[in-house]
Amino acid sequence: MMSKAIYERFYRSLYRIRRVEEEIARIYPSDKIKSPVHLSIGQEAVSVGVCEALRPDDVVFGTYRSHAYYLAKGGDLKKMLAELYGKATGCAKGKGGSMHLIDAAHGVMGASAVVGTTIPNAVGYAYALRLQRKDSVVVSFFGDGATDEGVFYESLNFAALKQLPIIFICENNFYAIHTHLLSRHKDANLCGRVRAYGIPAEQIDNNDILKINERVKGVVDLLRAKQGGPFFFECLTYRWKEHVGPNDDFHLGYRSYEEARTWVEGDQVRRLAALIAPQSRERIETQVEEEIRAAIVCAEDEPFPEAQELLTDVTGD
Amino acid sequence: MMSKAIYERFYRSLYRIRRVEEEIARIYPSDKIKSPVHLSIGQEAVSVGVCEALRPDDVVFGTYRSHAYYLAKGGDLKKMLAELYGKATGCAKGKGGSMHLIDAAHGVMGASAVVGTTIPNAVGYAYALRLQRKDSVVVSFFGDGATDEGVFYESLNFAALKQLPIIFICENNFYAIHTHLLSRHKDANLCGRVRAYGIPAEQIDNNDILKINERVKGVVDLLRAKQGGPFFFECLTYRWKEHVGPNDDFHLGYRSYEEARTWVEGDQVRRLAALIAPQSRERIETQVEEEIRAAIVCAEDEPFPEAQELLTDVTGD
Amino acid sequence: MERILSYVDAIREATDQQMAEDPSVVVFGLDVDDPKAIQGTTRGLAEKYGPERVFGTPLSEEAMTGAAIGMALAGLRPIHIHIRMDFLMLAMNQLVNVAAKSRYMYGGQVHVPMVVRCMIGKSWGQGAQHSQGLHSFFMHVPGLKVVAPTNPYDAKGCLIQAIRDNDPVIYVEHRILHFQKGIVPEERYGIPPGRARVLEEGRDVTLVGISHMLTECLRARCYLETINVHAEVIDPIWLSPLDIETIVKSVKKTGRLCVVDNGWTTCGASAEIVTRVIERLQGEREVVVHRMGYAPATCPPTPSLEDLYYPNARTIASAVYDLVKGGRNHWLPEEREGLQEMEFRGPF
Amino acid sequence: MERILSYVDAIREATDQQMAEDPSVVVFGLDVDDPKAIQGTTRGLAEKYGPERVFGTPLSEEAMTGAAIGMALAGLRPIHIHIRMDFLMLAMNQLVNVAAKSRYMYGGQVHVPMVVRCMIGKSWGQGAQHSQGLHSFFMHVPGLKVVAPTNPYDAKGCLIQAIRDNDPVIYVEHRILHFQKGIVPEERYGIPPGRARVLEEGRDVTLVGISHMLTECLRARCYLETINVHAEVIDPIWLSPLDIETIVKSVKKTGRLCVVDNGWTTCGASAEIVTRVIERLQGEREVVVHRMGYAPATCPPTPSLEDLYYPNARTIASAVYDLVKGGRNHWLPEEREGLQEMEFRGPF
Ligand SMILES: Cc1ncc(C[n+]2csc(CCOP(=O)(O)OP(=O)(O)O)c2C)c(N)n1
Ligand SMILES: Cc1ncc(C[n+]2csc(CCOP(=O)(O)OP(=O)(O)O)c2C)c(N)n1
Ligand SMILES: [Mg+2]
Ligand SMILES: [Mg+2]
Repeated sequence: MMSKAIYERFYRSLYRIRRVEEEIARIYPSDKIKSPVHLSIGQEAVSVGVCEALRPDDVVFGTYRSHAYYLAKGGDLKKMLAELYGKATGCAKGKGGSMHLIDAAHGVMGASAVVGTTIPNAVGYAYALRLQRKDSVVVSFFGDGATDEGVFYESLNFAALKQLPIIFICENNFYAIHTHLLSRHKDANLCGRVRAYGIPAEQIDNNDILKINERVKGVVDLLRAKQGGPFFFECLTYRWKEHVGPNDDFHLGYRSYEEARTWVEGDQVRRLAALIAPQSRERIETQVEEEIRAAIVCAEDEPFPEAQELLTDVTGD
Repeated sequence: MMSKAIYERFYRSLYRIRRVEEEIARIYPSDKIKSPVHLSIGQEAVSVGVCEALRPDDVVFGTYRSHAYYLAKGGDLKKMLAELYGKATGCAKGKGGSMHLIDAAHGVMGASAVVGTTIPNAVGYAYALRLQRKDSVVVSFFGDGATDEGVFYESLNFAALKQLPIIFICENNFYAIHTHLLSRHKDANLCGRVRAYGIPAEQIDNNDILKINERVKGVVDLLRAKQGGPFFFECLTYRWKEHVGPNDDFHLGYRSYEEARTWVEGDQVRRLAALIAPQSRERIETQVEEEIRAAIVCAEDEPFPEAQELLTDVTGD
Repeated sequence: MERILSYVDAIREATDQQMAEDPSVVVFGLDVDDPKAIQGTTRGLAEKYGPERVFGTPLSEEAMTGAAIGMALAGLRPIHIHIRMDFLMLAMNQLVNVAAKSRYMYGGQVHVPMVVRCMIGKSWGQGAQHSQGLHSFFMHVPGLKVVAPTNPYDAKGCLIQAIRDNDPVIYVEHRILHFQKGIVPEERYGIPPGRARVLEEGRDVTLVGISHMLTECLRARCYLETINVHAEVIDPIWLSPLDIETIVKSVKKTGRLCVVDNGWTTCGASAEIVTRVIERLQGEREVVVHRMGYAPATCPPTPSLEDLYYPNARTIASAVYDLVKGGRNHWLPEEREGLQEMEFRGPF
Repeated sequence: MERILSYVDAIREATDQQMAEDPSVVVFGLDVDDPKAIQGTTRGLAEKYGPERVFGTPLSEEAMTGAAIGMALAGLRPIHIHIRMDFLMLAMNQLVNVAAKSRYMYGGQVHVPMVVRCMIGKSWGQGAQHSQGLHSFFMHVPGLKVVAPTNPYDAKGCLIQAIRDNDPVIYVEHRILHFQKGIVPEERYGIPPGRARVLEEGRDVTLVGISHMLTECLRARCYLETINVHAEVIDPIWLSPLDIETIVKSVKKTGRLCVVDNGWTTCGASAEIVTRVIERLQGEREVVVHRMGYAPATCPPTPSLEDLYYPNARTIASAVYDLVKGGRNHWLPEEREGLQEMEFRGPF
């Protein structure tokens, strides 16, 4: 059993991510965020469950659907919103945008708009950690779509060969944009594929944040103790919003609201809310709302990058 | 039980390939063949066993280690040798060289010097056959090295998804150049990896030409009858010569002659020779020797391509 | 009666007509059969021609490009679609090492009739990895053809031509050009490689615009007219093979060349065009040249930097002004309302 | 005492010295630890620094390039080796979309200090897929550095510089250059980017040679001397960033520029160098230019065509002769014995 304090931590993180993204969706039609936002609403439990099992010096790599794990791992909210607004104070000085959030100080090492590309980067990072005799671990987040790409398998192979301290987290929300996994793979057998590389693999099929956290924590402990190499989790989850943008998309017809219903009913934000005391909940929510409000004000007020930034950071000299 | 006639066919094909490559090795130090030759000596049984299960209108794709399957599938010997000599009458007019043998008329669709590259080409060809309602099948030959490349897995995935009429033949000779499979994969579990895609996979572990032929024939029949999709064979075999060039290389130390011994003892050329009558054998050998001698004379006598060929065949107009 | 279609519909029509006439044409790529249908360019095709000829694929750019080559070898005419040109980086091995080389390295025994449709993105925070115009890579490699139509008429004609062509063709679209409307005849027609088009005549300077930058060049021309500088605007259409004659002829007249690319300049299409013109005219006609393109940086998503990253009508006009007058004049025209929306609508 | 090393040993020494001094340097790639040790360039390193710092890899160019980036992000200085440049086509996504862009798209929060060693092949039937010089691709993309040392001295200095550099560096070798011998000091030294070297002075024409073609240019210079044409020969060394000033200064003197690349010309390094020189000198100095490179075809393995495919000392001399005299003179020097083996041996 987990303690109340932990539930409160989890709830704070879940609620914060949910509310940040709801605010992004609210602001979006104002065109102040000129960035293609890929919302994680509905999927937050994976990011929070995983990142709550990590230390600050552990490192995560991810995808353009980056808000949830960025925040869950401790990424700076102000810098994130400023980045979405394209401001000079953004985490990438406005040169990354929503799809390239980074917060190296908090172990968020980057995200890519090209599917699958950060997986080998994460593997290389894990190789370096091993060589440097550190006991940090790496988490590689990616969607089910990335499991179509060859580089995923090349990465698994190398990680297994070298027994690297890395955890692969596939957020399987069933779709790559509008195309179902079963239109892309003959069978939905991701864990089977991974096990064939000699990598233990486990499916967590219900978006259960507590289960995700517990299982990942167990594996992290093993990796830190240098017992065993990579591990793979397939976390089934569900994206409530459209692939990119702030809206619902059940009218498009590629998926039904029926399909979504069980996931919406199993919403982990609501679930955790019910596990903590009402006054704690109120306190958390008030604090988070305040933080978000302040961050939005900041993002709106801050300046755009100056012209000379155009040619800065291309190379180091 | 197979008929004597079939043993004779197999022996002719095996003996011919062996002798052609021995002749190449003999000629090589004369520098008349200015082409990096990758000999299949020791591995012929795979090519012959597979190709003898195919019809002329079936199609094979392969690698730079191309002599064996090119000849086994019916490729023109004269054009092959002329190609190695860089002559205008070569199968690619001297523009391909040893690594790019092709004989479209006999279903040899090409070879690549970049490992793994013809695998998706073969898959696409199989897709076309299905669309064109033909009952031909495609064979994709590749080495164990190609199973390291992501494109192999992408290709498996698509072939399985579309249930294409293709047979993947991995000639596992344990090494990619000088690096053993177990230095590249955590486990030697190629069949397991492939099965995870929903593709039936089978290892044939002793280079047995009769077994290879029988098993492939069975699968070809299924594919022609549109029963079942892709199939994967891992054929263990052994390269006797160095990776590229005409020499032995046991002195390099990356593998031992001990390791090779069982494979040399299980030589399928000798085995088949013993299965046919001495006078048939003599007849076959005489014919083959004559054919090879003539082809070499031809290759030596023929002209190099004219200067205007340099800019011909770049595009179609 | 002039028939007006959007660039998107022109592509759809070209595909539809070629599929109807030739059963060997197949269309595939990520999401070609999904509700968005690649901006509408593949709308209805799956229903009409069935899922064997029109299909979505896994995210496997390298293998699907390889498969396209295999299909082409087997007699099909595949059209493989990518919603961003950036993703072609995953397929370079198949494109550069196989597709481009097959005809030659097999001594003409085979050919590879395939079309690779790919889109350059711009604005709305596309940023580093969704905005690249990498056509110069494909121009560099013998054996590939490259086309970048800038209007609906050419979009249709070039696609038909590309599908009929027996070589691999990289067909470069631009997301902003998708919104263009223009005259598009109903019948099938091809726009053959190796013929550039002079869109506007002018005596003072030759402006060559590639992909979306052609539109900016046309707008720049309007700014320049107000100060009595007359630009001849040329659309190369096909980048490989490239019709350098038309450009040379123009520069022979104007003595000035400005090439504006939708990509980086270093080792880019603009370097190539400048060099070829110089090679042709040196010793014959004195010329001054200028090239423009993406800033030598990664594409920044923030609007304040993105505006500076791309050439636009006003910065082009300003550069041309310097080319004509000599020296640095710091002239920059005031933004003009009507020009923002200007579209070139033909007829041709 | 002059210390003579081969190009191969110069690379090995540079790697060894940097590994000894900096524990974050790691070396990997296919076959780096096998009996051939990448032509000897990695000989002994695995034994000396252990299998964690020097290791062979699976055949997974894309993932291993991605892994190199990840290592660099974590503070290592990876050297990733490919025995053919052609194989980089499998890693273009990581090189172009990730390595080149990381520093910028993360607003300077990270940098990617990695070296990609790759070799251009030639002769002995290397053919279509083992002979490409694709450095212009990497010159095109902001965020990458490119270097192509032509002699042992630079091979060592540029590799040391590349390893120390905080950006991704594409280090281009040529299999034939591996046989070169020359003076190589024992101490560690860097050859900084952005400084070309004038190897031979001359008043009549500026000859710029890239990679192995520099050697051919030096040979061509000897042929030209016999007819009293004096070529200034420049080695750009670093292609990105490119020291155009040194070339411009030379062309200002000679009025003639011939760039000979070890790659195709269209959108190639030769187009870029010609264009930059023209941009700089137009209106100031009349110049004539010429570029040479691979024939616009796929590389044929047969010697009769391969000879025509590459520029060589005699065809370069012939082209320069035309450049100097004007028109087409059909002069081609007789093959001279000693020149075949000529090596440039420094000192610098
Ligand atoms: C290599 C590549 N191919 C195609 C795309 C276009 N694309 C963007 S997101 C996406 C779907 C990815 O799905 P998944 O990995 O499941 O992640 P999700 O969006 O569901 O979180 C696709 C195909 C891309 N960005 N990169
Ligand atoms: C993509 C790629 N990487 C590396 C090489 C260099 N190389 C040439 S052959 C070879 C080994 C391939 O081994 P395998 O596939 O097992 O075939 P075999 O030579 O054993 O028949 C390698 C690594 C290559 N040609 N292509
Ligand atoms: Mg998904
Ligand atoms: Mg092998």
